[in-house]
Amino acid sequence: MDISFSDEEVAFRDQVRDFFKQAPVAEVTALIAQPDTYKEGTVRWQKHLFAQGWIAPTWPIEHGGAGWTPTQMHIFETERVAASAPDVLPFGLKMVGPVIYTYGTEQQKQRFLPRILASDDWWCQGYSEPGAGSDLASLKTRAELDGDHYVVNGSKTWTTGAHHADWIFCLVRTSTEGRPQQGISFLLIDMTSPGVTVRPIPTINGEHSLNEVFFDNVRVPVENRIGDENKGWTYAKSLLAHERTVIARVADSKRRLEKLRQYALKETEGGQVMAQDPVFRSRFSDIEAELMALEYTGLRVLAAQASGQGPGAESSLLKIKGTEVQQAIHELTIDLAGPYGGIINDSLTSGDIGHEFGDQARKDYMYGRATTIYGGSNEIQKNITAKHVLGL
Amino acid sequence: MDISFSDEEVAFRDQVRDFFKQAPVAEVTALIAQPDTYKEGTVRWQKHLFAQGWIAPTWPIEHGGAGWTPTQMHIFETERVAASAPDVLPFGLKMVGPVIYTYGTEQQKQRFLPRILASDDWWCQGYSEPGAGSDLASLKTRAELDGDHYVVNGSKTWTTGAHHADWIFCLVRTSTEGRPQQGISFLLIDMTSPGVTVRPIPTINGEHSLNEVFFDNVRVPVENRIGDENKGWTYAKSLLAHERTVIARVADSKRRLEKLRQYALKETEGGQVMAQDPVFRSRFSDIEAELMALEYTGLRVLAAQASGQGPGAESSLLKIKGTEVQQAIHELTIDLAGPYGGIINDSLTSGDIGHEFGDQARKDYMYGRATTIYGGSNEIQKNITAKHVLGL
Amino acid sequence: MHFNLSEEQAMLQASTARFIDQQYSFEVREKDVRLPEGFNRDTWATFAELGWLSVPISEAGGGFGGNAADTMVLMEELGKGLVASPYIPTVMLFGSLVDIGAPEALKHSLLEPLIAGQLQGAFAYQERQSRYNLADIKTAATREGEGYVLNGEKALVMNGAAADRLVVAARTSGEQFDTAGISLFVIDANATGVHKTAYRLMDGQLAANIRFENLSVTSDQLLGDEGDGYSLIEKVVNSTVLALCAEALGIMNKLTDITQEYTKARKQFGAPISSFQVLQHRMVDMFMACEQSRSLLYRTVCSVGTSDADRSLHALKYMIGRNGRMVGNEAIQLHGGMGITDELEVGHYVKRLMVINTLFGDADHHQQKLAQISLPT
Amino acid sequence: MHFNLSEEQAMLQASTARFIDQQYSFEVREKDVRLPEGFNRDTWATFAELGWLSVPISEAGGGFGGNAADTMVLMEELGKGLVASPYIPTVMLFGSLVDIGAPEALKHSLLEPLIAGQLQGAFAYQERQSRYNLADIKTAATREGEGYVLNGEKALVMNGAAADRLVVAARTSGEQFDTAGISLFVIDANATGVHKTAYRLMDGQLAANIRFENLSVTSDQLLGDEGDGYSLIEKVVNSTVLALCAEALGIMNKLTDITQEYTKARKQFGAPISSFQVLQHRMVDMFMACEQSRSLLYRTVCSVGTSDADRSLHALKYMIGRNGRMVGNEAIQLHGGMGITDELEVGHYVKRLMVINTLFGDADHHQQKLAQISLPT
Repeated sequence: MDISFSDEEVAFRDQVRDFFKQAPVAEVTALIAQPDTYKEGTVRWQKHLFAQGWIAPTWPIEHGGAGWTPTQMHIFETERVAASAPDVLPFGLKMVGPVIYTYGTEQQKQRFLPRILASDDWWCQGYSEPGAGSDLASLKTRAELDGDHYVVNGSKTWTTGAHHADWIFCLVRTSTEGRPQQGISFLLIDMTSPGVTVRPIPTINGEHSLNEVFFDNVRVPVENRIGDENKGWTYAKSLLAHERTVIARVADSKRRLEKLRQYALKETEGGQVMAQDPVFRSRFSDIEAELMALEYTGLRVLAAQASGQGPGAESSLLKIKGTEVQQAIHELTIDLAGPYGGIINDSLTSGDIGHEFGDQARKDYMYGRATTIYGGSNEIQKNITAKHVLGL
Repeated sequence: MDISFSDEEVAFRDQVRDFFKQAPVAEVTALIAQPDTYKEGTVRWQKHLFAQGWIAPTWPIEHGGAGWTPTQMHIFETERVAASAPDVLPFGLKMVGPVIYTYGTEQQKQRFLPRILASDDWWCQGYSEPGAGSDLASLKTRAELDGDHYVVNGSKTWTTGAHHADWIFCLVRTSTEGRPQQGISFLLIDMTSPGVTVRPIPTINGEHSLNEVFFDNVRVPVENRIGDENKGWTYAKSLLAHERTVIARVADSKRRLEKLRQYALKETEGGQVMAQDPVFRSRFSDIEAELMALEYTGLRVLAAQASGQGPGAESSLLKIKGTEVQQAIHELTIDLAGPYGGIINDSLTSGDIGHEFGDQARKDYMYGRATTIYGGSNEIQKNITAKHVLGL
Repeated sequence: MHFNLSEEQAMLQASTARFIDQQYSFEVREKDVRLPEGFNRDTWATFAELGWLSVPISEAGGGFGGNAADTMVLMEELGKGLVASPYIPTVMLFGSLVDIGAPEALKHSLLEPLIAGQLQGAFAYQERQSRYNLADIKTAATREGEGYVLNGEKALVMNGAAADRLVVAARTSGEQFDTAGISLFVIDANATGVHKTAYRLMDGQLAANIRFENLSVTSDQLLGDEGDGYSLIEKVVNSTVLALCAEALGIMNKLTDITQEYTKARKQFGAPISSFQVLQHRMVDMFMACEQSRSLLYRTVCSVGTSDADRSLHALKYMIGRNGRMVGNEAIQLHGGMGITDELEVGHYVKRLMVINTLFGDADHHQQKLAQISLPT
Repeated sequence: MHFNLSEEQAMLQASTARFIDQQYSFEVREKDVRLPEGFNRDTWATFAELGWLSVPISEAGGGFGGNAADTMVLMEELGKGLVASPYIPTVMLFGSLVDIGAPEALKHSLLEPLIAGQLQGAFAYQERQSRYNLADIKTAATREGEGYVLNGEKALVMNGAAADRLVVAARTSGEQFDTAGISLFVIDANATGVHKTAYRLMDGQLAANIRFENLSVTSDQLLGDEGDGYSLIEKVVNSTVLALCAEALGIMNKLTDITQEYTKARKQFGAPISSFQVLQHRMVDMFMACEQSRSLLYRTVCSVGTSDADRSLHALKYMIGRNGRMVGNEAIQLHGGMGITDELEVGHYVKRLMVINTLFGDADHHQQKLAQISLPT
């Protein structure tokens, strides 16, 4: 029972802290905040990390990673959030990259990995379909072999960033025999292929990040298939547990809660700061305790990983509690904004309207509803836990 | 939309209020509070109501009832609780009595109803079995015909007051054919019959009210069967919805909440009364709002009854919310008692120990856990509502 | 004792429901709310024709003289239809203030066109710093000769963009948080010295910050007595809160209904998701949240004018805020990914519900007001 | 960074688990707790033999010198076994106070028999009116010559019935709620002038109200400096709270386990009730409540002596109180009727959990203490 860092880890932390201090955080954050320059800012930031050699810290060194331990990764994330620096996009670096270096051919590795590391390709994820959400394995987008190509027909949905993407990694049905999981293959599809169409899905926070992607007789070379035909489910599944631990976003919640605390020291009613409001205090401390616990739940998972285990079923717990905490923070923040929790700034400034964080609180609250739905809804996570952890 | 009373109803309310003012409430309450004199006090109180003609106010006049409207019944209950007067035992008066006058033979009516009204017989209910709780219809206690008697074997559990009872009304299995509900008969069994044994079940509040009742070749005359053989489920079911509205105990919760409020004005910490404690205030007002709503939910059910409808499926809502409110009051009361919430007075007085309501708060909390279990657990009520109200 | 509607109320309910059913589909609503003013003037004219604009206005004011139950019936149906209209600011706030506070001549000159659908109003009460404190007013009306000069800024004025006339709450005496010393003035929203900054709320409707720069007003623009505006505000806000709660309940019921429909139609793992027990129980929870809120709404309607009135109203706004959030969140969650798109109606209902929670005190605020009644400090 | 136990901790855990498995069935517990003192002296002797009584006592005091993690390991296992013992009052409170506060000679004369299992102790801190305020002390120790005279009454003294010696917190100066002016005295529990009224707590263990009537004490019975007792109380109470939370977590895990077992065995509607999705999710909630509590317990153990210590401890006692109630209530509910009988172990575990919630501040109390750190008034 020891949470102290080794001397090497302390030195590493200082190095990371220093890096963020020097990095162009404010500059890229401003770019990322505007829809028009979002992509530019994201790529610039990722290239900055790439130049440092830290773009894919957990990848094996042989594939261009830094080979960090889970503890180093934890230190990096903590410092990143403390510096309010942006996260990298997960689709290439955290999702398809590891699948390619684990299950891909030598040729696939050489073709795709360097461009992922350099952020030359923008990737998106094609898993969910209109009829296959929680029940992912029931997906219907089909790929039929025609010579040395697959012909892909169907559609994918909730595809974050598809409108920016160069490539999409997809689960497609190559067989209808056996259990639904058995006939699925993992394909990499060039978004510029004829027959690929992207339709924006407007979301309840008024912004555009999600899309539907349609495939109409799209020809995909067989060499773009990862691993064996009909084995795609296995490759995809290995990502899911990892995705859950990412979704928990504990460090990010800590930063948000601290920001909320600062707001509460300024927001007033009847001349009294809201930090003194009894109901606010109850709700705040309730979240705080849960988050203090969650931080250590995360460390426990990390410590298990460091000693070669997991992330296994306990990732569901992290996902559930992590997203519940996020939503509780969103709720308390929008409530703290009071009557300003319902406004849309648009082109007006906070100064014009008269409130600092109401507009952002609304966006966070609304989009934050998705956290308990995506990555396997929290209901699905509880089913998984009941079955695989409790054995019910 | 009108909740005012008619002139007749106002006059009736005054009469009821007057009756309770004159009634020996304190005397019987003291008797009922002690295990040794519990039965004596209960019977004395019921005989007092009987003398007034109010022992079975909703029974038809022809069977000895007062023929009150639901509104009159509501007025009576409100006044009774305001006067802190005891309730009557439901088993004879609210359960088996109505079954007998609705489905019984003339002979059964003449034999049993007068003794129920006069509280000369103490009844208990034999529905649940060790293996049949939520799934009541799976009951196994069997009654086999042998000439003009049934021979009953099996056992019933959670039988409140069986140790005081003269009679038990039972659901027994007379056939194993068809759906489980189809082979059940409704029998009245004399508790002094050879082969009947009562075993006390100690409960977590340290008191004795529940029992298990064993039947070992108990011979029951066929004339003690209500209605047709194998139709007992129908007769029993008609009671269940009614039982749920009784369990809600809205008027009783109002009185308890007011008592809690009074306690909070006296209980102190650090020299400040707990009524000023922020968390106490939040929890209190939360319960208060729910109860204020529930009072009107009850009135809505009542108004529907008065116009000839129900109580139907909405009785599940009353049962769920009513018991949740009761438990919330128990929880806040025991928490208000602070360190004294864990004590057992036994033969010591509150003065000896130093606290007025801690001991009672503990008993209420512990026994109150049963309210969400009995009368069809709240989970079962939600199943019923999902199916019969929402049509899911 | 009964909870039936009167014949007139039943007719009002039927006519509102018919209007929504026949003329106000979700598509129409979406088009209406995106108009520059956040509502459709033609729809408003229909409101006038149907007589809805006169419902809460007294007979002396030329209205229908409806009571709380009448307003409730209308607003609940408008909620079910997610009708985008300035009914709250123009009729419930501006109209009622004029009705109870204005001298006869002014009253008729404003309420006649209002009831006819030709005048839009708004009530400028809160300021940037006010949050939910109705007495937190810094905007000053300084005596000057026979009249006053207004200076200051009002924030979040509902319908402030489209309003022809405003009622402005300004301080003629007292300190920032005092309830005494607040006066109400009817002003022309387009007068020189009135500067508006309009923006949308998340429900698509428009609000504005309105700044007054040396705006001269005369004594006959005063509603009620000088310095005595707070009692008028309280009265009108109370009936508006009840109306908003009725609207919210309509929304909550609608959300509960469409969630049930969606889960019956949506299949996963080879079965409609409505067959999963966990989702069933949560829809039962939504149903119970609606029923309990309805009971409290009825209680509040029945308690108007009694000693239970304030307590009921605080409990109601608290419960509507809390249960409304629960119902809204569950509706989105049970719609899964579809719940977070702007293409389905569910998110739009939720957003209106969220705006209602921020009007005149949210759940936390009213919970504490309720506690203050039962456990006074 | 790791959360593994040290070799010694693992041994302690194993030996405690073995004791419960082999010698301390639920039936034994039920017999033990019904004894007149609420525990069995033979069981206590076994504790002494196994070395458990010395765990938190310093090496200077003749003990094992264990840290917070050592105590945690022991207490969690005792919790799982629902062991009825005066470990908290005798060792964690009385023993630790003597260990850190008593002059050498007194210390050894008390701790040696204590560690050998031959001396029972108790800490008389709270009074009838104190609730959770540790400084709410009216009992007076008045200077008289070389010594003091004690007058007043202490309430709810855990193990007050069986204790041979008591540490009494009395006021030597200051006003009722002052932290300054509190002094601690070791006294003979059977001296003339000490009057006990014993009663049971709902977990079966015994407490007593103890009245002091002109009880003379000498200066060498004083622990620490006169008037400076509060800092000792805080220190010892903090480590005791941590120990109680570890015990509670053991209980919560046990309740979660037996509930899972029960629902797997219990059949209704032709299936084990563990197959119903609603119950599955609720058992997942119980599991998560335990895991989150465990994380916070580990955090608190790791934070001892750091700036995070107080904050962690308040958060922990709050979460254990709140999650413990949830787990206890759900355990009873999922056991159905069986949950409310005294025949199954489930109710007994719940009752001990409830008593722990009332010791040194319940969930609501510590939630507010936590808020006071993050949002100081």
